[in-house]
Amino acid sequence: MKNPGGPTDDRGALTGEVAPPISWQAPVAYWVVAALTVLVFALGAPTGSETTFSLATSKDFFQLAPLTVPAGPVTIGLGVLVAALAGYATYAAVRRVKVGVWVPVIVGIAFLLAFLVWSGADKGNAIAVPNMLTQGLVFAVPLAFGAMAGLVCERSGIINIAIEGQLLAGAFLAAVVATLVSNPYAGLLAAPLAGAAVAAVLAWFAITYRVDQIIVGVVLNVLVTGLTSFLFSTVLKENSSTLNSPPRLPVIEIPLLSQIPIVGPMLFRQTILVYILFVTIAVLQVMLFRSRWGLRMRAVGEHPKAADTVGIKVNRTRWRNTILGGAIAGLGGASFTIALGLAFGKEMTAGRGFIALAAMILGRWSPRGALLAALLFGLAEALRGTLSIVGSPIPAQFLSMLPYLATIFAVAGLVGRVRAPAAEGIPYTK
Amino acid sequence: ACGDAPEEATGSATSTTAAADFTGCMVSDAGGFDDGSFNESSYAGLERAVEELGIKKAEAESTDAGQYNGNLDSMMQNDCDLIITVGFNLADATAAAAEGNPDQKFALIDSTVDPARENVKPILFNTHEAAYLAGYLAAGITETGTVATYGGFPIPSVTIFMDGFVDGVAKYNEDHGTDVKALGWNKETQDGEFTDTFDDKGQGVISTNNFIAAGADVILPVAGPVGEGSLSAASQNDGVKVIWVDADGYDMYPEYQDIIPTSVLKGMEQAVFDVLYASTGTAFNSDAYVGTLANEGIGLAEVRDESVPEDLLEEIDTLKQQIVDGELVVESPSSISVD
Amino acid sequence: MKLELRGITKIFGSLVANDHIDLVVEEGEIHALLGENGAGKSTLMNVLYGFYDPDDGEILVDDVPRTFTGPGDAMAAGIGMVHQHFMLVPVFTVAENVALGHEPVKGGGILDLKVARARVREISERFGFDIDPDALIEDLPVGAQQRVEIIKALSRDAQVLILDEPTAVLTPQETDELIEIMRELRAAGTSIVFITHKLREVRAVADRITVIRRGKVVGTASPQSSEKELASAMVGRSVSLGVEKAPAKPSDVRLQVRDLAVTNAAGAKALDSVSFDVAGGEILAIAGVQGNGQTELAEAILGMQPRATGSVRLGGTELVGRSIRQVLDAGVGFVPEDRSKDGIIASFSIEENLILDLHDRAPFAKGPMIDRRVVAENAERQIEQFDVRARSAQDLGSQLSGGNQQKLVLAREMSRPLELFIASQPTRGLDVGSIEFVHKRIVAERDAGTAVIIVSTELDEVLDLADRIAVMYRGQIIGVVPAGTSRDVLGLMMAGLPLAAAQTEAAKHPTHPADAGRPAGTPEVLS
Amino acid sequence: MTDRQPGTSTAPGTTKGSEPRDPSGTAEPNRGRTLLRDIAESTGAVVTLAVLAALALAAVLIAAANPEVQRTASYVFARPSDFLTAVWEAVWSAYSSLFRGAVFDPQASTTERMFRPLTETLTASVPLIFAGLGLGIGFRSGLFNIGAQGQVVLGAVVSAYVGFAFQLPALLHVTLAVLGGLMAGALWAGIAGALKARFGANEVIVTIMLNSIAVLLMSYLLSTTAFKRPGSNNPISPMLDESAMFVPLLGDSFRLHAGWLLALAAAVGTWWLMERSTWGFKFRAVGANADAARTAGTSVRAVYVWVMLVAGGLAGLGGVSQVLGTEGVLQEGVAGSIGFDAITVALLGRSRPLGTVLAATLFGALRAGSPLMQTVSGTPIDIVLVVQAVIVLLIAAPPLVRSMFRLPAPGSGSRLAKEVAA
Ligand SMILES: Nc1ncnc2c1ncn2[C@@H]1O[C@H](COP(=O)(O)OP(=O)(O)OP(=O)(O)O)[C@@H](O)[C@H]1O
Ligand SMILES: Nc1ncnc2c1ncn2[C@@H]1O[C@H](COP(=O)(O)OP(=O)(O)OP(=O)(O)O)[C@@H](O)[C@H]1O
Ligand SMILES: [Mg+2]
Ligand SMILES: [Mg+2]
Repeated sequence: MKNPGGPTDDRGALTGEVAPPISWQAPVAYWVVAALTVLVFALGAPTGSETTFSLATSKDFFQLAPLTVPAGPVTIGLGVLVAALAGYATYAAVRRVKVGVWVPVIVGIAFLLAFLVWSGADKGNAIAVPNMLTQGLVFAVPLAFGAMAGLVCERSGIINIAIEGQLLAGAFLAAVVATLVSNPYAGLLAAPLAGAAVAAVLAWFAITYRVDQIIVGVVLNVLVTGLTSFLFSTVLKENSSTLNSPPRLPVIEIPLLSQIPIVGPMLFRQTILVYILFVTIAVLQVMLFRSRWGLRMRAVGEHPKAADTVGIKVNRTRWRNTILGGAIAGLGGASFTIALGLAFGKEMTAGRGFIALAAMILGRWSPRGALLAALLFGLAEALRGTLSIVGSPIPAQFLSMLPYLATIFAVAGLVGRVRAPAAEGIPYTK
Repeated sequence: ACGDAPEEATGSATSTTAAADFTGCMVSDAGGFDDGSFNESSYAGLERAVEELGIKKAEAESTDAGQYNGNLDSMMQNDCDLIITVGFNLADATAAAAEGNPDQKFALIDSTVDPARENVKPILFNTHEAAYLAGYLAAGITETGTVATYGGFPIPSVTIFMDGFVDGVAKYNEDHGTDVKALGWNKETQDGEFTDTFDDKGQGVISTNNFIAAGADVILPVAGPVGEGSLSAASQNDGVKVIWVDADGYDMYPEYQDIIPTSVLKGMEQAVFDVLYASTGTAFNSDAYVGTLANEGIGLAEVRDESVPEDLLEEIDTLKQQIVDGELVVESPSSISVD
Repeated sequence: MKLELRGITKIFGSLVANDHIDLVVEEGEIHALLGENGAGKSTLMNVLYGFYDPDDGEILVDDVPRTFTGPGDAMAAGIGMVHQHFMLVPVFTVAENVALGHEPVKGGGILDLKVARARVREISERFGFDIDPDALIEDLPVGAQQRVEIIKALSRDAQVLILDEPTAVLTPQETDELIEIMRELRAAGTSIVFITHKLREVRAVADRITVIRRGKVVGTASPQSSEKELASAMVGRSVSLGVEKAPAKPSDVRLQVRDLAVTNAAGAKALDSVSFDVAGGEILAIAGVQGNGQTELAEAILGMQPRATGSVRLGGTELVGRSIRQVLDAGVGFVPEDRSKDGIIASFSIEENLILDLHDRAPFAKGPMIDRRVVAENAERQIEQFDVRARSAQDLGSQLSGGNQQKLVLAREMSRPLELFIASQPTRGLDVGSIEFVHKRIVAERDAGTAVIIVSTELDEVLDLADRIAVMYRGQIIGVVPAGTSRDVLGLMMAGLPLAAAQTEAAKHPTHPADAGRPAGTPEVLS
Repeated sequence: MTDRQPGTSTAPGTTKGSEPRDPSGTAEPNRGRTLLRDIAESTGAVVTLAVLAALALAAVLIAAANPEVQRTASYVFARPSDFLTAVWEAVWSAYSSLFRGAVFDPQASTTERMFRPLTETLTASVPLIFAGLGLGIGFRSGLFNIGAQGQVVLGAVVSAYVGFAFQLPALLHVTLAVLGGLMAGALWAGIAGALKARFGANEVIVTIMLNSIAVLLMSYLLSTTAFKRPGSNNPISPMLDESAMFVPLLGDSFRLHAGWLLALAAAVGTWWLMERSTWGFKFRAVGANADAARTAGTSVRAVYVWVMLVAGGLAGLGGVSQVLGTEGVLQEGVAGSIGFDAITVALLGRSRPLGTVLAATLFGALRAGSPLMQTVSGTPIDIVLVVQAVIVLLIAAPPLVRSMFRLPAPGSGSRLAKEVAA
């Protein structure tokens, strides 16, 4: 059995010396980053200029003093650091040793810092680091929920293009129910129902009637957009105070943890929705790979016939997981409305369902990976905002491209080939 | 679904004036009629005319730019007396339709047609003048010495607010020797902070939080419903205020009244109503309607915030008078001059 | 447990795959099912296993009628099945695959993989399999995957065990081991339904034989019947079992392989300094246990292995470093080992499958345009010549039975003048009639002067076809022997003994010719 | 050698799980019955019924959304006739105006205007045909390209620039503008193809990202003096030169332009490419089973790049036809949601050229008819979206339609075969 990209045969390994092929992709990517850091940022920073970072929010207990650094030397230092890591990666590649995940992480952070130092040089505005992280997370939350929804469905073999519609439906119902009951937590219960309802339609068409899953997904997005917009214009608009003024989910501060400098506010001064997200991801990560539920679901997504022959009801499993996925996306929809105390608005998800889909793929269909991908996107977005406020020399439209470019770079340079669940998109029939 | 049936209507209650035969029509741009912004305000003008003048109406909502021609076309099929097109995006489509149908009357909001046509009435607003006053007010009430503005997309009907706003802040600094910073817009390079959406309110929250983290405490969002994100974010941070745009935010958002010191009004509803009213008679002409501070087509909403100092309000009144009198000229590359 | 099928009928579209089939499997009996490719054996077993709903008929377990709504019910009733096409999830480990469906769990639904691993180890040990419970299925050679399938079935303590062509990919030794296991199970009271195309195995182990042809039971046969009798019962005509071929008339050396080495993606040397020659008009068979570098060798010659070093010269042209296209153009015909993955495109018509590698050249292409008339004519000719059984040339590849798919690939690869013909496992899974045909074609190709390389794990096939035999072991050729070499010597060489040592060893333990194919010292099972 | 289907690449729209064909030579019990059966089994019947069912379902929504219906519903038991009349009025006026807007308007003042709706439908279908054809090629080649939107945008940008920035003789001008847009779309898509070929970067991610980047790029360009109309700060380009525009096919009172013929030609060309050419053979082979294609000597990587170039070029033409055919200027939103609608169009058309043309025409009709439906019957535009979605869903779900109308499944000779077997 041939197996592109994997070892063909473990018996062969007994003879012959080990000589894995050299993979140049990552080292080259690092060298490019190093060159950019030095050429653009270090040489581009005005001589003698300084950059200020503020490291605490007004609500922090430890008021870390703002940090002011000389732009030139720091960017050069960061450039050298990246170059050193690139050198290390090259060496490791030649020696055919695997480098740890810390290398790309440090390269990424160094590049980001250099970018920030360069952009903030002599601008007079401090770069608010904790805020940047927090806003990055705000942006990432619906993406992460959406990506979880996508992977629960796709791991069981159903392509969920309707994440966008599920988010939107969740946002809608969360807002309306929270307003009606005057309790944000009621909205939190309603949101998953809306997402699950959309998913049920997906499952009904895709599983029961074997319609092309991508068509159903794309069309469901249109359907939900149409329905929610229609209800918005005809019903919500005129009765906004009784139907569409949702109360806000309170921010729950975890006592000590939220005081951790810099990352504390991002992780531990959040609404319950964010904590639910963390729990969801952790539970999914474990359950997907370690539990009976996860094993069966992955079997159904990889080789449904094999699952069927051991007595697993393929379509029933798919139904359940598709609905679960929809519910998770619906919950993510709540982050658009009740988590921010915002009324529902037409098309307010603005395409984030599709970015969630990309995050899921970038994260290789794993909860942890998808979270990282969502955070990458969120942070790139937050970086964009921060830079634009600090006053970057780059035109707004190019700054806005930042998250998209970062994602392309990540998928081409670092992730490479990804493998989708083998049976996804294929209706199961005996 | 149960209840008593109403009596059969015996005579119709329609008005017997000439207006009854008049059909006012409107085509929105891609934002649609409930964009919480200028399409919506314009549509309110049409609805008011239906109610108060008894005219008939027809409308076509566009969902994307490719529909403008088609929508105008279907209006033409519909025997409209006046077709109001909303937004500069419809300018070319309106011009083309006007050329092909010289007997059909049009009114075009936020843009002129080039060349001007007998049957097209531009409806324009010197919004930057009102935004200028808002900028001045913002600079006067900031505690942190930093104010901010952001837009939905970099288009003139948005950036005209931002131009006026930062100029108003500069004027305040000039008059008072202060150094209030205005974040989010650089008038020289015409570059600044945009959410790239009029829909995703979460982006408004994020942008506003970024501004607050950078020290701003008065925010002017020019992004339709996305501005609600600013209200939400500001309400979570003590002392942060939001200046609303287009309509009076104080009336629209009762729950946020204490953080909305004022709004930059762009009187589209009134303008549309006035133009329709004039057209039901014989008073249609192709002269541009220009909303200014002088004719109150634009303006600053009543300041109900007790904390705004009296003398600041007086200064603003003076400035307003100077602008009305032409002593002070506020400029924006996005304003449209009609001569 | 006694099992009875009465009047089972299964219809696919317009095709009656099983037509009122009656079958009784007594407790503790090994019941062999014989039939051509597409006769309906697998279908019948899938009905029995609850995987297909029969359109008619009933299943009785210990004389009680039962209806199975799915394999779950069948398993609950004590029926286990080893599927012809492995039902294994490639990205799962062995333990996970074996556990799937009846997973041992700890609290909270968390898998108890320790228990699962132990279960795999226990069964492996009991039956002498060498299977690492933590290996990923996709990394395992097919033979090992087959063993995993067997472990999976055994781990559920089935009282009726269905084995659908379990020996198709096993080595002779492994086959012997499996047959021994079947005997043990029979002794313990398990009933077994055994499907195979290898008549020797049937004769060795079956208690009763039922023959199916075109969906109907055409009769029973006695295990004492000769292979020839069984073959003609199956096919409905007389079949010649051996290959009749004239002695080879080798011409000059056509293919020269020198120091060919391949490093696989994991960095291991899958092929290690292999050198040999093949002359025109000669068949060189590469024998060896699956996974000893044969696949890599064939692929390296074709240019499919990116990390190949050394030299492959075909009539003076160097092939290493060339693209697959260039190698094909140099006159190489290639029959891949995994036909459904590499050989045919399931959703393409027969017509199109016949020009996969020729579509962009004359006579099929005129400039950028494919000449459909020529394509159709070609299809008619090939279908006729290679006896591809199909309704029309427009049938999709997926609508063909495995044997016909194989013929399709052979037809395509032999349809142009060749310098070198390489076929991997050319008859895997085929019925005797098809094998007869395929072998004839390969010999004909040789007689036309082409250099032929046959890679096969099937000793019978190697012995039938080869003019010379190269034995591979752990990425190397440990010896090249002449055609007449005994099965014993070959078997020993396949286990890693060099020629001389194998010859002395074989001489010490002479075995009956019918049992050949396994190293001396293993238990005699085929008596 | 697991039982994995060859070509597990999940190319949508390819013949996945193709149903076994009904062989000839089955018994022929009764001619009349067979004929009826054939009709009932045909795709045409299913599509017709799907549209009818969708219209019926949508009618419910239209009625429910109608204020008059809502009003009369409050006393439906007291006087049901009012309610029924209101429902009838709402549905009738919606659908009659949809028809008047999309096909033929008997109430129009002139004959020309009576036929104009049909031409509007065709006009609206043009960019969808182009982009749908491109996507279809990708789908059949195993590439799930969501990036038509970005390619449409780039095509529009470049063709518009050629159109307004140069003064050239008519035929040359329009040719250059078309080629420019085609190449821009091709190269934009080519990025995704090259990244996939070189790094294995998943094309779904890359094309989603490239869509957003394209829109931002256009926004940036429209803020530069090179693209802005002189004397205006609006992000609108100058009007295109008349010489760069597609000529109207039916005179100036109709908008139908030469781009429609070009689109039909592209459909024929695509059909030829995919079904008759050696390139298309390679494309389809890679889409259906990349391993087998590789073994047969096809360079899979090169195919990825070429497929994206061709698909992008076609999508680019979608942008071109929008700019040179109807709009005449470049402005934000000129691409509308063509690239996204085209995904549905391509999938609905089963990635085949004829299917794509038909699906695009259906979408064109809905698009052309919806303004009048909105205007005359007051049906909110959002309901039009819903109606569209329902129609597509039902067309895409023949088994559902069959079970709704209790039609036999195609090739389900099973009952027949049973009779034979018995
Ligand atoms: N899923 C299916 N759909 C349609 N037809 C099928 C299906 N499965 C089997 N058939 C038909 O039933 C016939 C019998 O197939 P089956 O797999 O039972 O043959 P077999 O006897 O197992 O052959 P082999 O020896 O090659 O394994 C086939 O020729 C095929 O035409
Ligand atoms: N979609 C289909 N339409 C018609 N027949 C099909 C279809 N799919 C599978 N078959 C038939 O199902 C049968 C069973 O498939 P399978 O792959 O088991 O073939 P097989 O004959 O057993 O092959 P092999 O000899 O390689 O084991 C095949 O004979 C094939 O003809
Ligand atoms: Mg078989
Ligand atoms: Mg079989």
